[in-house]
Amino acid sequence: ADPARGGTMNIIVQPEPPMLQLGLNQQGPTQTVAGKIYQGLLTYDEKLDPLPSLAKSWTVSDDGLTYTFKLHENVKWHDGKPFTSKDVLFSTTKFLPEVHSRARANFARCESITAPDDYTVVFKLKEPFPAFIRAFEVASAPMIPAHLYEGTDFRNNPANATPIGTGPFKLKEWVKGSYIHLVRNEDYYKPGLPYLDNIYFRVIPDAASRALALESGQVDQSQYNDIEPFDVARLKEVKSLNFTTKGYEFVAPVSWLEINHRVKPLDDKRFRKAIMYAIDREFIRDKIWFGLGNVASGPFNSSTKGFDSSIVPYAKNVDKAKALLDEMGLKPDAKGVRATVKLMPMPYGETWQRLGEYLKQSLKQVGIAVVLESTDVAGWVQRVSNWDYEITTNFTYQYGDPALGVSRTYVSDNIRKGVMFSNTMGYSNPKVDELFAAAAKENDPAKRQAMYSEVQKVLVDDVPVVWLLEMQFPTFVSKKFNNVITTGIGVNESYESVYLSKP
Amino acid sequence: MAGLVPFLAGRMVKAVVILFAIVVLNFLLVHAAPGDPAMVMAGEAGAADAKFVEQLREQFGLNKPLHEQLMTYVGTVAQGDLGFSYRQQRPVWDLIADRLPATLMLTLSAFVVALVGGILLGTLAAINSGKWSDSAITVVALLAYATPIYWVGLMLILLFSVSLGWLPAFGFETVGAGLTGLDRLGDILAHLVLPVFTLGLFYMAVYARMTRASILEVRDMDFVKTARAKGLRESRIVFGHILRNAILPVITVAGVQGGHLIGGSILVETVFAWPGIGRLAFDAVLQRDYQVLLGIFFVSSVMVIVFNILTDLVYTLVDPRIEVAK
Amino acid sequence: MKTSSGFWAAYARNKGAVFGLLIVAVVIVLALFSGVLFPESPWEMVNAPFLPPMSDGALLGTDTLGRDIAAGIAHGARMSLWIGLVSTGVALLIGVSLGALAGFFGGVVDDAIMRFTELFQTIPNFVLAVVLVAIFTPSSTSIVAAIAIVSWPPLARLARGEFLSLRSREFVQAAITTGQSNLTIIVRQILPNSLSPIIVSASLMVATAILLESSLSFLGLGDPNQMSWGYMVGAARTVIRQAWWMSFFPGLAILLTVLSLNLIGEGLNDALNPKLARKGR
Amino acid sequence: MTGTVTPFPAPRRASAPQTEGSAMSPSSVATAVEPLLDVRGLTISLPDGADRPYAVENLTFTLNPNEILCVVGESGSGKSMTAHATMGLLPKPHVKVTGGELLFRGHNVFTMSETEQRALRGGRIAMVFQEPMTALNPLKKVGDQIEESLRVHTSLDKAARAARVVELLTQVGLPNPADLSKSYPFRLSGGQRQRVMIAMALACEPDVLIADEPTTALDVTTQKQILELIRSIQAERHMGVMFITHDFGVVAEIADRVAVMQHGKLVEIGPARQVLNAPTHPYTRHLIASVPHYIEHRADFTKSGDALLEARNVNKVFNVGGGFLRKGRQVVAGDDICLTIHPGETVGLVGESGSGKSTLGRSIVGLMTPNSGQILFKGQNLLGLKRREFRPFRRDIQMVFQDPYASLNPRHKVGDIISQGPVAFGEDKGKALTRARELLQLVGLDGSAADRYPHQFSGGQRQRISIARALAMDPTLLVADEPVSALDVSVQTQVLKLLDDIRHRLNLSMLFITHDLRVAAQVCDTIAVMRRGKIVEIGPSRSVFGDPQHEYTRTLLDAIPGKAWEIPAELLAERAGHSAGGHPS
Ligand SMILES: Nc1ncnc2c1ncn2[C@@H]1O[C@H](COP(=O)(O)OP(=O)(O)OP(=O)(O)O)[C@@H](O)[C@H]1O
Ligand SMILES: Nc1ncnc2c1ncn2[C@@H]1O[C@H](COP(=O)(O)OP(=O)(O)OP(=O)(O)O)[C@@H](O)[C@H]1O
Ligand SMILES: [Mg+2]
Ligand SMILES: [Mg+2]
Ligand code: NI
Repeated sequence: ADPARGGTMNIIVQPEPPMLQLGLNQQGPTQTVAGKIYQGLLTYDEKLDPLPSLAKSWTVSDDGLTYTFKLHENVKWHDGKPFTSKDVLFSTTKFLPEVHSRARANFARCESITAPDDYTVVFKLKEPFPAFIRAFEVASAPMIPAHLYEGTDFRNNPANATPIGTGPFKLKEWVKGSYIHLVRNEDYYKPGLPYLDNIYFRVIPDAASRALALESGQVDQSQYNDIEPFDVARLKEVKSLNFTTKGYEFVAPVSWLEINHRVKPLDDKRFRKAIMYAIDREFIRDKIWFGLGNVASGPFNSSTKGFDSSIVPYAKNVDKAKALLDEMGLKPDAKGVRATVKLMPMPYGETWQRLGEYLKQSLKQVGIAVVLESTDVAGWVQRVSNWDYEITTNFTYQYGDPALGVSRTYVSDNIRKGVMFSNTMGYSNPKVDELFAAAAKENDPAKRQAMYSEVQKVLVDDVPVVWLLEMQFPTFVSKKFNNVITTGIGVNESYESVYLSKP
Repeated sequence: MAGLVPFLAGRMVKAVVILFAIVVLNFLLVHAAPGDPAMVMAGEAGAADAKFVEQLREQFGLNKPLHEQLMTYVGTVAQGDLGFSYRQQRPVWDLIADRLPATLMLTLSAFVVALVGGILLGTLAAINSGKWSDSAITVVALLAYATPIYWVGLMLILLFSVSLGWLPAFGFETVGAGLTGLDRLGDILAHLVLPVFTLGLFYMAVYARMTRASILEVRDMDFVKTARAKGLRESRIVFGHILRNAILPVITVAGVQGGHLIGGSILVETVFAWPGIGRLAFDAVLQRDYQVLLGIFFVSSVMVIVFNILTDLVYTLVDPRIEVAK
Repeated sequence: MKTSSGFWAAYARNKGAVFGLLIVAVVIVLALFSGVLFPESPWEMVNAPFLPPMSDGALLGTDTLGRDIAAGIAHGARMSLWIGLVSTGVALLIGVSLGALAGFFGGVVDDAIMRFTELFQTIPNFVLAVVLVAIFTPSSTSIVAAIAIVSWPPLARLARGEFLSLRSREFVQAAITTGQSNLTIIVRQILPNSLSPIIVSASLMVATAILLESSLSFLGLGDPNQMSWGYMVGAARTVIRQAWWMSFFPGLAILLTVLSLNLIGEGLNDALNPKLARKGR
Repeated sequence: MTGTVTPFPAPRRASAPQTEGSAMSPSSVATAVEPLLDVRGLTISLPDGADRPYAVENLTFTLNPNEILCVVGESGSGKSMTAHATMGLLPKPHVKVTGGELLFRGHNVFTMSETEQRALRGGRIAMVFQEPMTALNPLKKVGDQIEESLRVHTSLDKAARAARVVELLTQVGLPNPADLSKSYPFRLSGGQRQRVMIAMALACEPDVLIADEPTTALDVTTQKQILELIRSIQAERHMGVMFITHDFGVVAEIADRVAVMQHGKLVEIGPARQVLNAPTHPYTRHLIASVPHYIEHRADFTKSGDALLEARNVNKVFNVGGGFLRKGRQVVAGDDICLTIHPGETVGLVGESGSGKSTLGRSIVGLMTPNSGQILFKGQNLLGLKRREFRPFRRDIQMVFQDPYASLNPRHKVGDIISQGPVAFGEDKGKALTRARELLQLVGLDGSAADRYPHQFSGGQRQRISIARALAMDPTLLVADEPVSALDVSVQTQVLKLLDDIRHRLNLSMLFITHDLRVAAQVCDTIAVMRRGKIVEIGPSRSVFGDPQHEYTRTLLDAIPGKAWEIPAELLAERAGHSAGGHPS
């Protein structure tokens, strides 16, 4: 069928985003909704190679230091003002460095950012940083209207409540606790686009309710964790729905058991290896995540640049685990307990809770007794970031490039108390630090790959964390809609080319 | 009711004192928890550096000493301002006001259904006491009383939405249907049926049991004998004499529970994705959105107090012995 | 006062109450012997996940991780009863002490205690319980504490009422005129006489506490180290459509237990309150 | 249903000989005049587990027009059950009429349809209950409650009904009937409520009025008015009145005929003069002998030594109904009270309900603190003493309470109850228990009673236990607050005798509080009359009763029912021979 204008799409959003100003908040739901309102300079395909967005073309100098972007010329903000390089400069030099921690780190690498004309922007780096090209996706560097924010208190700007972007959809109405209504941007710079007239994001707090809503056709799309893994198999059978796990290549999360190296006997890599051997990650994937995901071989997600496919993942081996513990001198006591550890599952839903329960039982088999601790999100963040834990579960996004999303977990200069998603384990290996630092500024792809391969081998032997799965998120989309998941950004895309099949 | 004004004034003073105590108590309680909203936002953003968290703290006023925060908070509440949710970037009152109608609609409907249904069923059971209809009502009431409310909700969804497809299962209205006027009302009512029934069922059971017990108590009283001695019809004795007296304790309990329905609706709002205050409260707990949480506590306490005052007023209407004021 | 045989006769006249007692006895036996009946930990993944009831080796089926539902119910009985009993005990301790003081001393003491009680009654109690558990992180202790904290005010009011009316009863005045101390009067004279209604409401409160715990678990605020019925329903509600048995059986266990406790409460009420017992039912 | 009201124009007293004759041979009544009610072999059975199988057994009597039939008998004898059966008001379903018939003007009420019975109820047969406080619906205006009756049984329109309500209220002697009809019951006094009940009963001009102890809950003065009201209305309308009471004074005052019941059986029936003055059945004789006699001829008390207790200018004001931000009503319960009690003296405190008798008694034992004044015990002021300082005096001053059912802790054994006081004062538990047994014997119970619980005793026995408890402390002063008001007359006599006996034996002083002047006359050396918190007259019994000085005292004495009737001397002699605890049944 040919794309035709018209139609309304209902998408689940859960939890409800706190706000839609993407520069100020980058929670998952915010990205999914605001990704239709705001835009970045680039977007990325499934291989994570850049695609044009607000920038229609770009060049990188051979020394890897100068990035020049050409902007589309007829782009307008939702309030009718033209989008120019002034807005890019404002966003990348003032707004984002002030409020967006990832962008702050990326643009801090620039020696200068300049705009030779209204539609050209030039980034000059202090030293080579090949990952820089992957820092321009809508959530990493959303473009913010300078005319509304220049010279204001960004966080308390009244415009935050009425986001103005350049995207194909505009915010019409937000009934808190109920739905967010986006309407077609009639002045979108690509003629004829978007196709859809309306997008409703519906807040449905209960997981079972979400599955039913999808099934009954009340909503057309779910993403990320909206559908609990056990519902996935059933929903896959529903005739009216398409199922995919694509579109998450950019975030590419890897989950793991985060281990506090400051606590004995967790500081001993034999102990961590024993844990690795004690658990059956296939079981975890199949029975807890219901087949969603792949066993992670090491720190890199296989879709992240620099992944080394030659690494063999650990396999369950209770004898090896016991041998390692014996070697450490941890003998079972009368009850068969060699050591007791506290596990605080991530409070992000029931699946993680189930995982905690599974781990408790598995580790019991090798003589490690586990006490489960429970927290809520706030308590969890506080305790993990302040190193007040023994073992927890966690996952992070890799943002396409090891320099953007992997190294932060393992390098020792990122051991920062009070900061979440840093090296909260307290793992420190000079070799690893060195390899990550060198690889980040290596322009030669082959050399870079070699360094990344080596760092992966070192890490897999050190087991700073016990990797679990390369996580996959299920996306269900009603078969009525086409062109939905097209890039590595997936559901956070602008949906400019999504269209409704004529019945 | 000449005494109404001083009565209300007295109650107001008392209410203010209680509310003040509640504000302080809640504030301290909530702040006793580990973690703060800045932490949560940092956690949910997926990446955060120290500057980010610091900025948030400063913006939320979390870097000030606790007693100062308390003073500030009490001060603003005294001015009728429930504060600002930085997390949600909106004034707390706006957030609550958005959700309040849905919750009120749910809880008040459930309340009315429960009260009317409960009193009717209880009366029916009491006047047929010892017969099968009494036993049936008693058993059903007991079951409703003993079943977890969320379980009832899930079962109803399974039956009426999934299997039979008669009623919508989630939300407040059909989103984007563009309905207006009566159609919209009908749509909302259809959405209301299951949650109201779920929430109301439990309370209906409570009131039915209370009414029954109360009638059995009252029907042995002397004045009922007097009414019989007058040669009145049984129906007149039941409705004109017994029920009116028997209903007093039900009113008292209902008055207390009416105010507490907001709390009870958390579960129902979760199961039915009802965009109400209970759900807002639960989310606020998890997100440590202090300002919102305190606001909800405040509003629901006010509800309880209002309900109590209303109960007392109703009581004086029904029972001439209680005088509003001297 | 009734003799104990009279008590049992009055109690046994209520058939529902006998039924309730029977069920609760079964639950208690289940709780006591859960370790013998199901020696494996209820968390143990003993079988394939999602086995329906009556399949081999799993009488009531297995859950999403292949844990035995029957084992969970047996072990969960322990937790549910424990939470119910302990939190009721704590609530009784707080409520009856405060109520007794308020009712016995009256005046300023009464006023202060009742205002304090009112404060707790003004905050919607389920919200308060949720907040308390969330804040102090879910564990059996925090759950018990939260349930007790939201449950004591009615008991305090009840005890106060009883003490208030008993305080002016002549046998209490006689105790005062014979020079007995306040403590003796409270504990020896008044308390035993106020016990009947308190026992009745306590038995009902156990039921309410079990329900409350299950509701907290439903919201994911249960103790992660303890198998409880509330947890089982809460964990299984999401798969209710694929696997009805996972939430059905523990739900049924809650329902039956709560129902039985209510029936027992009614039976006790009939037996301890002879005026009501005579009434037709 | 049964046609028009048939008036019997003969004057009340004139019909007496006729009925007197009929009582001898009931069958002859039918020929002379048709009885209104003819009860034949009425048997009412009680449910299993009750104290006896039948509430009423094989009861036969008639009620004629234009007469007052008094039904007497002790508590539980089946008086109320008879009345309720007549009205069709037996507590369904467990109490049932299982035998006999009840004819109203010749029609058997028990075989009538429910509709017919309803028309009878409140229309032809009306009833007044004992407890005026609870017999009216608290939530309905009294006028409406009366009107309801009219609505059911007459075809009057609204205005006519309203007029009739006012007329009825006027008839029963209520002030401001128009306003009063719009009042709620709680605003009326007990006497007023009982008048409303009577108005309600009279609303449809019934043929039969059944009054179940209508004055028992009222003060003597009020009782007098109500009795007069009932008698005048009865005479005016020639009704048949069945008047249930246990008070022989009341019987002597109003009865034409008397029926005596015991344990559900009718033991004697006959004209009032005959039953009162020449009772034949031993039970009737026993009852009459127990009636407290108006003036006992006792020796004057001679005061000796210093006053044991002296109350000086005691004042007590209660604030009722006050609250937060509200001022309540003030009730004066003690107004400048002065009173002395000498060793060995019994001072009687009499007066009507609410006059402040208990307040004074309780102030003396330290259960209540007056606002001002002094209470000197052996010269030491008890007021203003702290709890701890008061404690030594507890041994000297003890109290006996009114309600034998409420004054003993139901959860403690009798022995414990008696010994708790001494134990609290440091006595050895075993010794105290031994002493308790001795005391039980002293008050006429078996020592083994110590091992039983209070509920295993009758009212009279419990009151003995209460007395033993007070005595266990070896008091010198006993405050007895209406110690016999809750007891049946025969038991009352026994307890009074016991008190009198003990006080002589132990040389106790006593403050005896009662509202029954006849009782006071029997035991007190000195009488103090109280009214609205004030002692209006105080003096030796003989002079207060024989030559009352204060107007109010005279009113009180005047209100005592049945003064004209003297208990037959032979029965008084019999009474002297009664031993404590003995009972002819
Ligand atoms: N509702 C009832 N159920 C069972 N037995 C009853 C009931 N009411 C009264 N009785 C019993 O019936 C008998 C007669 O009671 P009734 O009330 O007629 O006595 P009474 O002569 O009116 O006594 P009183 O002077 O105390 O009013 C008593 O033995 C009493 O215990
Ligand atoms: N604790 C109290 N609080 C308020 N008012 C009281 C209290 N006790 C007694 N009164 C009032 O004081 C007045 C005198 O009461 P008191 O009990 O002394 O009367 P009484 O002469 O013993 O009457 P009765 O014969 O009814 O026992 C009454 O009007 C009563 O309502
Ligand atoms: Mg009676
Ligand atoms: Mg008194
Ligand atoms: Ni005798």
